[in-house]
Amino acid sequence: MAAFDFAPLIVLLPFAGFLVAVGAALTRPGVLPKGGALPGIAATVGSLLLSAWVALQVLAGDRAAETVYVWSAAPAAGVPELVFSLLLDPLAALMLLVVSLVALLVHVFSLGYMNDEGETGLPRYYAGLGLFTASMLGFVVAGNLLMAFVFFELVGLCSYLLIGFWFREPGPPSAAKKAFLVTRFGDYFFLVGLVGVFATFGTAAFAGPESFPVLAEAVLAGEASARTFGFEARTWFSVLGLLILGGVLGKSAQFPLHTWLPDAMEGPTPVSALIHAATMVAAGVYLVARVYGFYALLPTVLAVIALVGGFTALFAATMCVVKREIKQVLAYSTISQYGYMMLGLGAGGYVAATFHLLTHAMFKALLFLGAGSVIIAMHHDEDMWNMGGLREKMPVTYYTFLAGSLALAGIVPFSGFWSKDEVLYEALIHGLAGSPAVLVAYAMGLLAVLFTGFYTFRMVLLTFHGDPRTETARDPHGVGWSVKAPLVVLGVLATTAGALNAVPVHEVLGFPPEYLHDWLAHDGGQSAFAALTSEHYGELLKTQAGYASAEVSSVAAGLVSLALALVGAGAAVVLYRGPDPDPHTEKLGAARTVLYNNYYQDEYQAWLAESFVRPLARVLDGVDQGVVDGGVNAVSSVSLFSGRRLRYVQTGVVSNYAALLTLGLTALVVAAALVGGWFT
Amino acid sequence: MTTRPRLRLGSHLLPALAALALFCVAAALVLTSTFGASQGFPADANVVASIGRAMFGLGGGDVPGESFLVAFIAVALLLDAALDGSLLLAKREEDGAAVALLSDGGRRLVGRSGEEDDD
Amino acid sequence: MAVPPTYYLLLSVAVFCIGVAGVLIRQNALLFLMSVELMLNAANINFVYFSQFWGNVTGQTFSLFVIAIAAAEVAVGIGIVLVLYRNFDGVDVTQATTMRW
Amino acid sequence: MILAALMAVTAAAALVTFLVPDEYAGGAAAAFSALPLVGSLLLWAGFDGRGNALVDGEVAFETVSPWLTLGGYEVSWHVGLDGVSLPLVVLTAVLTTLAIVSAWSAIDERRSQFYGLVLFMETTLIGVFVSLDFLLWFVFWEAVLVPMYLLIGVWGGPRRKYAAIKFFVYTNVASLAMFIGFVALVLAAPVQTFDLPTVAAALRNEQISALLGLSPGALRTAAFAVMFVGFAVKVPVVPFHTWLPDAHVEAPSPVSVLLAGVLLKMGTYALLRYNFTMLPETAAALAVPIAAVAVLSVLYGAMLALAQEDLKRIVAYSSVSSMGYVILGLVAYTLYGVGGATFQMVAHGLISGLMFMAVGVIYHSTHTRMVGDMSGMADRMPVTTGILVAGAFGYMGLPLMAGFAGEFFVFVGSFASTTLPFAPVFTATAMFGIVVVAGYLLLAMQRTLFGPFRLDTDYEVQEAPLRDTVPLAVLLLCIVALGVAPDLLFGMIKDAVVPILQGGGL
Repeated sequence: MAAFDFAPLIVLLPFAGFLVAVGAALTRPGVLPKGGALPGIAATVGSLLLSAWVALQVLAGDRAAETVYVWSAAPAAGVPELVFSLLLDPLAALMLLVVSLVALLVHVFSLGYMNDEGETGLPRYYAGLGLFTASMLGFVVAGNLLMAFVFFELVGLCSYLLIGFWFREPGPPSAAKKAFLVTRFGDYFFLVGLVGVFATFGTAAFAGPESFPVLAEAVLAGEASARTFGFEARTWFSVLGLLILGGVLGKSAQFPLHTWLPDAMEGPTPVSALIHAATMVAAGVYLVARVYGFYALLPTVLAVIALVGGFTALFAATMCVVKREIKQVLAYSTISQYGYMMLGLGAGGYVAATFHLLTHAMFKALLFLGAGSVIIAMHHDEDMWNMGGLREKMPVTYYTFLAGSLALAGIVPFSGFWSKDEVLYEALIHGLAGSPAVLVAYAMGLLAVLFTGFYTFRMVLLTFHGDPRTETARDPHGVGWSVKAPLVVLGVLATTAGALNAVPVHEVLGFPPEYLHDWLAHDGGQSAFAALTSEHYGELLKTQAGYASAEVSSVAAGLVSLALALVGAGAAVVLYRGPDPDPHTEKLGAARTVLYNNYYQDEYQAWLAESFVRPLARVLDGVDQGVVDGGVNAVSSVSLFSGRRLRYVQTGVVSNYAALLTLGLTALVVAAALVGGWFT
Repeated sequence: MTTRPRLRLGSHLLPALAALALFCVAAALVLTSTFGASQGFPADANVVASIGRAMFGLGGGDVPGESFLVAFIAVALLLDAALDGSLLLAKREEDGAAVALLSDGGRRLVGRSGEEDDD
Repeated sequence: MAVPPTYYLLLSVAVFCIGVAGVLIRQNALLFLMSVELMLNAANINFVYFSQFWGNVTGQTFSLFVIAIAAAEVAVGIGIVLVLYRNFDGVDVTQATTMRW
Repeated sequence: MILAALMAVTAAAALVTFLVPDEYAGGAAAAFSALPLVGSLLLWAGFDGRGNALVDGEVAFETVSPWLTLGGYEVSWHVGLDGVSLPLVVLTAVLTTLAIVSAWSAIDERRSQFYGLVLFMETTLIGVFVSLDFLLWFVFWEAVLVPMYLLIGVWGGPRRKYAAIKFFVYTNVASLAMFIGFVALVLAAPVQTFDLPTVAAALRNEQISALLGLSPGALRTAAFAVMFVGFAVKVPVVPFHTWLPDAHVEAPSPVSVLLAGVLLKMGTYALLRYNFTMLPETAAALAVPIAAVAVLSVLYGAMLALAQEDLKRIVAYSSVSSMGYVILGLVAYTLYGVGGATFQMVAHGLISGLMFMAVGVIYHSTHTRMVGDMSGMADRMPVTTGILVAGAFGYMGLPLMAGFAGEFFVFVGSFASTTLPFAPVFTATAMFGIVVVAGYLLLAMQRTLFGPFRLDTDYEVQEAPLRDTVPLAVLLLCIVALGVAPDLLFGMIKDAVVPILQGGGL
């Protein structure tokens, strides 16, 4: 268990990096070389090595779920103890590797993107990155829902701080606010769900016999009882599941809470790569995968997840088609790809979704970093129509970017093809076997493949091909090794990661093995973790959610989606090749306007905030000042008014006082006499 | 101009009704009350000497009485204070010298009443 | 045959009420002082009579104190009248209403 | 005796401070206030109480000596600490010291009187939290108003007289109502004393007699209602909250710190001690309306904060909102609910103190608190901005800060409540406050702290001196420490709350 003993260090190392950078920010500038980047790099290297060690240990069959810190002890029996615990299983180990690897690469890339560009406030930047890395790793190893929520919120904070890094401009602070607020809206539901889980099960642990998915399963099987607040057990669990899903929709930018992600591109590009593509946005999907044992019990919630995912995949992909800025294309594409993961989870494809999570982290981080490289070259101009012909000037960026694009578009044999194909395949087989909602979601996902192919190659062609359309593009700024090295690493991974789980190939050749399936399927001989395996999830899906599988060849399904991707890509090549492509999307007319304005999603949300909530607040303020406080002042004015009138009794004339005294005395004597009976 | 008192009748006399009412009530009380027999002083008693002894707390007077020495001293001080106080009140604020009443010969009083006539 | 107590008391009440009436009717501060003297002396009548009634000199001694205090009161009262005259140009007590309201 | 000594030392410090010349008053007051601070920390270290002081607990540092007898009713000097009151005493001492340090910049006239009054108020506040006899407690409870009235009325802003009188009269009338309610209960109960543990035992376990034509049940309900209203003004609960924004806006920042940080807690502390400890059945019977006003306070306060343009009013209304959670936790009547409410008192005391202090620092530099008058302050005051942002996130309930711990405990407790009907609905509705609070704080921060630098007043803005930022940093550290390790205080709070609940619930 040696590696597991060091597991907390995976989280604490980047946190130490954060503390060092904060210290540097508070002391005089330049106290640390490279603005504090080096401690961060050292910490993420450490985290990556430890993660690898943990992964090896997991591979050897070890699992761990241990309490590391008691946050609030239980003083009496029957009261839940609130703890922080580690859960180290294959899923967590995989995600640890992904997060620490991308974090390391982004730290290195930042040397080129931030340091070489002469930014100020670098310690603040690296502090944010360090805190983010620590929080994200903490989220990944979280062993219960409370700890997951804690780090879920903390990554939101880091996202806020890093999006708003350039706080002196008006745009980034606004985008940061929006990002935090929209995800907070989702987190609200998550928090209600979390509190509800505590109230229902008395625990929020992910693993072990006392974990809430296991308890829920037992309750549904009639073997245990839980407090379901007067609802039928499955109904109540579905409510809880949907509430937790609210947080997922916010964090993973799913419809209708996706609007913050494109705005978040106001942040520095390495941040977009790390937070808004590869890791933080993945937190939502990861959370669903983490508690998949719970969701697999709830067919209604699964259908909702699948529909939301499929719809988001298509919906976001259509918007990518008309965007001008390279980062906007990538942002909507990220939303779309997370839609695929949600589709996969909702359709019962736990492994498929995890696989897509993994490959997407690689190729989308690659694409963002590639875009960052282009943006450096273009002197921070992001408009693709000002680019063109960068292929010759920056070959490393071009070829790695192309690899990422092929993966994104889903062209064989790049990694994205295998994972996206598997997601769609899972949706197809479960959809055909009597789950119409999943089938509809599948259809939307399939259609989105076409758009994905199109916008990906539109982006590649406009950026790198043709003739340079501006002076800047003719003479781009050079990029250094710190930019190229991460691109190469990610490029290799984006190209080859598909081999981890090449299902169609396996079906035909019986080779190579489905590594990822095997990785996630087994409990390593520890029955306490049997409830966290994909085998168990498959069982639950069959027995509890009623998912059956139709017999469809994965090769045929793969060919369909590949064909669609090629059609989309081909259309883009036809339209945008040549030295000076025309802006074809402008021919779409009104449709383009709608797409370019993101279906007016931002508008209605901004309307809700600006034209509904704030005026409502002002009206309430008026009511408060007028009615509530007015009531208070009215009470006081009654006494003031009556006092003002009554004071005229005090004439100031001595004779009047004397007369009153005399009359008063007389009256008193008479009264006393009458009561005392003196005159009888 | 010579003046003599005149009885002015009018509504300003109305407050006196209160005094009258008080008198009526008090008189009714007195008249309905019964008193015991008066004890009186002993025939040969030296009342004034007894008062003096009581006032200085010497005791031993012909007529019994209490000791009033402390009250006597207190009243003495009070008189003293009243005298000083009246002097202080009577002083003019500007020069600090005690001045007589109507030091301006009553001109201001006359002038003021003249103004009132104009109203 | 001694004079019955009722007579003394009626006299005292009458004197007191005349004093009260003076305070109520007149507006001249000096007449106020005189009326107050009447009231104090109404009390003195009672003191003196009841001293005799109980065969005890305390009442008589007290009436001496009352006279002394009346002197003090007049001294201060006249001082106030003086200030009243200075500030309000007259000794009419109904004029001095600056402190009301 | 040690508590009497603590209060005597504080009162003596107040007296001496009155006599110190103005130019040394700040330093002297800070040095003096370190005495009760160290004292309270020593009390914390030496705390050996168990259970609840009112319910058969072992009271720490207890002293009882007879004082006087009123119509056959014993009044005694009875002081002591348990797990509920000790955190509040520590909070008082910490906030007073920090408020005094933060006043070095903010107060520049009549300093010795100012600091003297602050120390005097600390004495009375400690008295409120340690007293275990009703009349003794009431003396301190009322005495708190006097220095606060003067601090607002003398050192306040342009409408200070209005605010001070409103504060004083409003809370004083409320105290009267509460006093009548409690005395009626004592008269009806089979006791001959104002000693709180005795009265509590009688009210919890024994029948009371009819009084003033009210049957025992009706008397309990009426007394509960009157006392609830009396304390609700202090908390404050909507609709009795309107004195708070006025008082905060007019009060100088260090006074706002104490007003929001400690004075509001008197109301919830008293609610816990009196209403919810002594009349649990009545509280359960009235749970729905109380929960309704709690939820109303949370959402209404938050919405009003959204409409404000004055930074201090924003924080003031958000205090109303945050205190609503405390009421919700109390009425839930579960371990996490009541304990969380108590923890939230401390957490909110620290966080709102930090926010008011930070707003005061900005005001001292800019001479305006209007959101519309400035932008981009982060450019000129990075350290202050950083702490303010951290504090704001604490206010929003960011995990691993004290606010989250308090709110989360309350939510867990109230969601699972068996006392409160429809507990999940009330809880979920109240929880929406965490979204609105994020909305108005983020909006205010975006407008004032970020963006291009602009200031509409003619002042040179630069980073605040260390003496202004150090208190902020200390508070922030306390907030984070309590957020990471809530059991530092929550342990003893839970221990003191369990007996109240008579073995019930989560």
